[in-house]
Amino acid sequence: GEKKSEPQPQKEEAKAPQVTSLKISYVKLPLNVPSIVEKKRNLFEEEFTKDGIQVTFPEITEGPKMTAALAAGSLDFCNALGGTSAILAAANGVDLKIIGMYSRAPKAFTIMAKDPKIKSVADLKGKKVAGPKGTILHQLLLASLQQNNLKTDEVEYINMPIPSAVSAMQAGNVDAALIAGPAVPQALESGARILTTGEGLLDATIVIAVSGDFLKNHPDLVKRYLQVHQASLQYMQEKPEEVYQLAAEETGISLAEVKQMVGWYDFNPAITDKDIVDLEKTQEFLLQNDMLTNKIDIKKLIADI
Amino acid sequence: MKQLKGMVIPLVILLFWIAGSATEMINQYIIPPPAKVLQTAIDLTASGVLLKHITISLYRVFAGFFLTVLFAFPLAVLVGMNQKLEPYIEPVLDFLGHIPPIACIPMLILWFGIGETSKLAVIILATFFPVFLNTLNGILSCSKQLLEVGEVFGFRARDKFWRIIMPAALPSIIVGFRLGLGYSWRSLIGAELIAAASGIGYMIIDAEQLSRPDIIIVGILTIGFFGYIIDYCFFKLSNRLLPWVGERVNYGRS
Amino acid sequence: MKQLKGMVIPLVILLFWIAGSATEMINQYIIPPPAKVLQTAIDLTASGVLLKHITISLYRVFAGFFLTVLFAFPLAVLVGMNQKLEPYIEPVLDFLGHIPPIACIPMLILWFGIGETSKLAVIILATFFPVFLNTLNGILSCSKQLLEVGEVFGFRARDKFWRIIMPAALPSIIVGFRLGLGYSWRSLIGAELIAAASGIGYMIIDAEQLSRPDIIIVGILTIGFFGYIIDYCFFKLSNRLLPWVGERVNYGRS
Amino acid sequence: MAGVKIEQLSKYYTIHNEQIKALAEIDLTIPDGSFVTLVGKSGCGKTTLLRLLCGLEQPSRGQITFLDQQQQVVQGKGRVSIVFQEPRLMPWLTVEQNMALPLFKEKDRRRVNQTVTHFLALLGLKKFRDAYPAQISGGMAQRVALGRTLCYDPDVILMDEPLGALDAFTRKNLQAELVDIFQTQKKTIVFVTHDVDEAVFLGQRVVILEGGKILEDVAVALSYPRNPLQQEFFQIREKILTVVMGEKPTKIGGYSQ
Amino acid sequence: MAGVKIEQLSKYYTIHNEQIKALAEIDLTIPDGSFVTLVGKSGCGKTTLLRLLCGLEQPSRGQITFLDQQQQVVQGKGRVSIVFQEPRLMPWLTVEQNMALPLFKEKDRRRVNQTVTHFLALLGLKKFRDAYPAQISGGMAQRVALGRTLCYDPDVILMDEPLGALDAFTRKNLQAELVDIFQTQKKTIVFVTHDVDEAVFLGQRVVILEGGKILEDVAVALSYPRNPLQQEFFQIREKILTVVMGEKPTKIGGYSQ
Ligand SMILES: Nc1ncnc2c1ncn2[C@@H]1O[C@H](COP(=O)(O)OP(=O)(O)OP(=O)(O)O)[C@@H](O)[C@H]1O
Ligand SMILES: Nc1ncnc2c1ncn2[C@@H]1O[C@H](COP(=O)(O)OP(=O)(O)OP(=O)(O)O)[C@@H](O)[C@H]1O
Ligand SMILES: [Mg+2]
Ligand SMILES: [Mg+2]
Repeated sequence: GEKKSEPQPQKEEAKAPQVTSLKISYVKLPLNVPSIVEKKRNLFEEEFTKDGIQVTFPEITEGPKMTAALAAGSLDFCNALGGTSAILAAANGVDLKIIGMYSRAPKAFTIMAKDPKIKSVADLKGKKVAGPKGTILHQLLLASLQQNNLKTDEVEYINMPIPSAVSAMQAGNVDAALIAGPAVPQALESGARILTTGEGLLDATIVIAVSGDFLKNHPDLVKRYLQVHQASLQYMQEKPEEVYQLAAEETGISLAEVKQMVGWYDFNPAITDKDIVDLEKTQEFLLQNDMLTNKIDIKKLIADI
Repeated sequence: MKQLKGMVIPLVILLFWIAGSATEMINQYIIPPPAKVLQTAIDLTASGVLLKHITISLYRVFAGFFLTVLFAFPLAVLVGMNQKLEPYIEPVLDFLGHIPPIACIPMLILWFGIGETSKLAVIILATFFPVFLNTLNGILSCSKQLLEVGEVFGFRARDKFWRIIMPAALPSIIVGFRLGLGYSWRSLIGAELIAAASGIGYMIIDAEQLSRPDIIIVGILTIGFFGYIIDYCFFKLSNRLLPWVGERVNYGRS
Repeated sequence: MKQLKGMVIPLVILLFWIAGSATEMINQYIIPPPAKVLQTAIDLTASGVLLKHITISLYRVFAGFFLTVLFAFPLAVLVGMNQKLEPYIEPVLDFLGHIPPIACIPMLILWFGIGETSKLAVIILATFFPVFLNTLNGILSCSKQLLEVGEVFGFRARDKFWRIIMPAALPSIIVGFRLGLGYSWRSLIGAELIAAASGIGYMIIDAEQLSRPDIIIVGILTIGFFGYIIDYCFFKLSNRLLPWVGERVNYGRS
Repeated sequence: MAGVKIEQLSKYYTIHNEQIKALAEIDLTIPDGSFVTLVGKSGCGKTTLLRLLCGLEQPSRGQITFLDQQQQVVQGKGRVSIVFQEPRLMPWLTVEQNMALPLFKEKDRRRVNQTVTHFLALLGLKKFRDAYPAQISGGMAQRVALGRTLCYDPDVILMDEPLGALDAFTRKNLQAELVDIFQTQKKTIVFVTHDVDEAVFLGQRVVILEGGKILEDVAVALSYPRNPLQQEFFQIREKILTVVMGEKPTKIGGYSQ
Repeated sequence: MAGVKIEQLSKYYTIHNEQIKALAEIDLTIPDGSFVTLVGKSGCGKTTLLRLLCGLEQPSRGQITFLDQQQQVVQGKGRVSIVFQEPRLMPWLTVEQNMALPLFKEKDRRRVNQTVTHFLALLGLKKFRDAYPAQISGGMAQRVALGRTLCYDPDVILMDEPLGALDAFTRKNLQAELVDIFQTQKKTIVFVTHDVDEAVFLGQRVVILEGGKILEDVAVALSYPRNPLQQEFFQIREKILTVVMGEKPTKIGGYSQ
């Protein structure tokens, strides 16, 4: 957006400092079509520049860094923050509020294996599984083990980022990998198979969060933000072909794959009771695995706009 | 001729790569065949993406390196010339010298925001020590005999520094600068982890998330190539400007 | 006395930290108050977690650094003593010197698996160049006058190396080793990104993922502290073993 | 211009826990505009004395005062400089640049050039003005070092065997030049040499050091230019040699020079 | 043991694009077990000749052959070593360690110790065996350098002004010692000096260099130990001085030494 030099008349809340810029995190992966639409079609700029507010889209993709930036005041909106990251940050004292759901995409999160002998999650007993710790993928592994009546320590879990996990699986160092996003089709192509997805196990909730301070001082801006988000969803519905094309260009994923993958995502921003239950399940998972020590009330985390 | 000799080892590696890919000895999904990497390189170049990334990274490397020199060099001179300061500053620097800049990213964001400043801070943290320590060593190693010459001709500290210490310390300083430049490039990945939307480090991180090893390899080769070129120019330039450095082994007899 | 002087700056920083936290000038979430960090440090120490992490990291740093020296030092000697090799090897090393080891992790996993080998490889990649370049510079800077002395007393290359070049190059080599040690510590985060379940780098990564800045700070302080201690011992040891290095400024008159 | 007054000057060094008295309670007055030569055995403290005089070392005891022509104490050490025993040339500068080094503050580069060229010619180094120190012979390097200090043109010139590495021919020439510089420019010169002939040929006084003490201070009351074949010259020379060589000079090496 | 045959030896250097003929077609035979002294003006090529002889430089033209007592060519350069014009001591070794440096291969450390102690005493350095080079005087450093080569005990000893920085007393002593070493151990010695007295006192032949050429090769047919007060000694000395100083020696500096 362009910078406006003339002072803007202050419309509301004389006590709060005037907002001159909005920093909204931009996460395009695994396949965050609404964000892509918002950024590429300048939806936020259209909404806010008329008030002299400059909008920027820092690409902070890792949850912990996003919450750190939010706490540092370098970020106003976490547009697509993993449920786990939101809970961990909030529990550790970051003043953040969930103002909406970004997506639920159980199918986008998978456990994959290359060894043909491993046919199901049950075959993972005594095997090595690699993937990022404390994330939805980790949660998926534990949930699926439980579903298959395996104990947590009956597989050897190895913590590593997704790209390394893929590499380790390709090299035969681990038997299965926890994979999400564009790495999934890539791995499929190389002969790996999906053992299970999150479907039926968890919802893989991604949320939209804002700093508590910001929400208190500028509830109107938050409201307008959500309206823009709605508008981008609207646009997605109206012109799917154009949107898929846009997403394919932005992510480098082929159009066909985009079309295939987009079906896995539910972008409805409304926070349902089921979402809250899922977030609570996530907190439970973190607590059980010693990643969280103090429990918080999920409901208090959610701001009703 | 010298350039040709330098190509021997890369060519051997390339041959292994081609052979390994053809015989499928090398995993195609982690190290794609040369043809594919070449194609990607051509595409990225043609579309101007690579140029955009390398331009912004070049700017960051140069700015970061320049700022590092701006901090590290005078500090090394200060400590080297006033050895009373050393016990105050050395332990602190020594302590800092072991800390991974990546671990400090949240703090850097707190202090410097998520703009260019934090990125430059990461580069500076990664680059500071070779420049500092090598400059300091160069200064401290300066022959006392030659310094006494300055002394008896009424040189002030400044004159001694520019006319005796600097020329004597140059080989060390240049090593520090070369190492520093190298670490500037290396720190790009860490720096461009902070909310970057462009830069060669960003390109690599992004490609990693997109599972595009071909792009990663193009990125690595680009960094290596530009790094080498800059280092080469730097080396030639310093030899040109300071002809005696290249021939330092000939000093011996003086 | 000297140790006390070294505490001045850290104490000032601590005071700022305490004051900043008390007045809430410092963001409590990213930099928790000293009391909380201290409590966390005590907890981690009492539970033995910190000890476990630091032990394994110390092992990795030492092993990685030792291997680096094992590769870099002889290579520098080889290139320094046979300058015919230089045009073959230098460009390759120069190229590699700019590449971020983190970008190569997927490849390292492919070649070396996910065990200790890959982790050591990351450390070696991060540590190699200061050791190599400073050793090489030290060797090349050796006074030709003194080398000729060896020549006329029938020294073979080996004798010249051990009896003339090494002692003369030591200040440079020590700078390289100190820098190398520093970068070994710094590379822990990258190294322990590869399938680690322990190590101080892992502890930091983990704490970051779990949003535990207090643990991150304890980790950073631990690295800085141990790094400083080791560096200090290394420095003292080298001064003890090689008494003339500490006093090199006195050589001048000879 | 300045004279030097040395009172009870001592300098101790420690080598391997043993104390070395490099200079022991020296008293010496060098009036402004006088030419003093210092002789003595290797290790007797000549270089140490010069280093103390130009402030490169601090006395362990005693003091050095610089006096002007009116015998007033000069603050600081005035313009004292030294030709070191070793050439100590900057390896990265050519012969010409090395000689111009002390004149770096002089704005008028043409004058610097003139001065340097003058001394290059005087020292027989014109052909080698662009050579680097590694490319010249030992004697040439010594001449460059001498020329460098002459270019600096200090009030008190200390010289530590400046002609030691030179052949008889070049040495004779430069001795004559030094006498000329001394006479025309009224410098204070302290000159260390091992050559007793040279000491007598140049100095108004020859100070003989031994073990850090002044053994004898011999006045040479001859006018310049001196003739070594002269009777008085020969007598002074013999006297000094007897002192320097100890009681029985003729026994050593079979001849007494 | 070895003699040296030098044929048509030339060495050219380039300084700033100008060619310098440091040595021009030198022919010289130094028989096994002979003592040759080299004199000549500063820059005439003395050091260059020694550097070529001990293999530190390659000839531009001509060749150097080492011959044994039966006039057979010795492969390689045999055991030739040099005392450099500068001390070139290792700053990190003590005086004693510097002297022992060439003997590092010798297993019998007691013998090394004996040799070193012998030469330390001979050179008057016993008190300074534990001093570092930075702690000793210029003349002492030169003696250490001389001692180092004597410890190495080569067949052919090249010496580049080894006594240049020494006082008359020490110098006389060491000249006598050198003659003794030469006579008892039958070494081949090439000795550069600026002191014509020294050249005549030591050498069986005095070779005078000028501008890279041999100007004259004067035989000194006197038996050791020589007496400078002797008529023949004085004549040879005068002859050499006349050659070195050019046509009119008396005009320079006012006296002819
Ligand atoms: N490495 C070199 N490069 C260029 N020129 C050199 C080099 N070494 C010597 N020369 C030149 O060769 C000539 C002879 O030098 P050499 O050192 O042999 O003189 P010398 O007789 O030993 O003189 P001195 O008595 O002053 O030591 C000189 O003109 C010198 O400049
Ligand atoms: N830095 C030092 N540390 C210890 N001892 C020193 C130091 N400098 C000089 N000495 C000692 O002081 C004494 C006098 O040394 P000095 O250099 O003054 O002798 P000198 O008269 O110049 O001898 P030469 O004629 O050999 O140059 C010597 O015994 C020397 O070992
Ligand atoms: Mg002296
Ligand atoms: Mg010479």
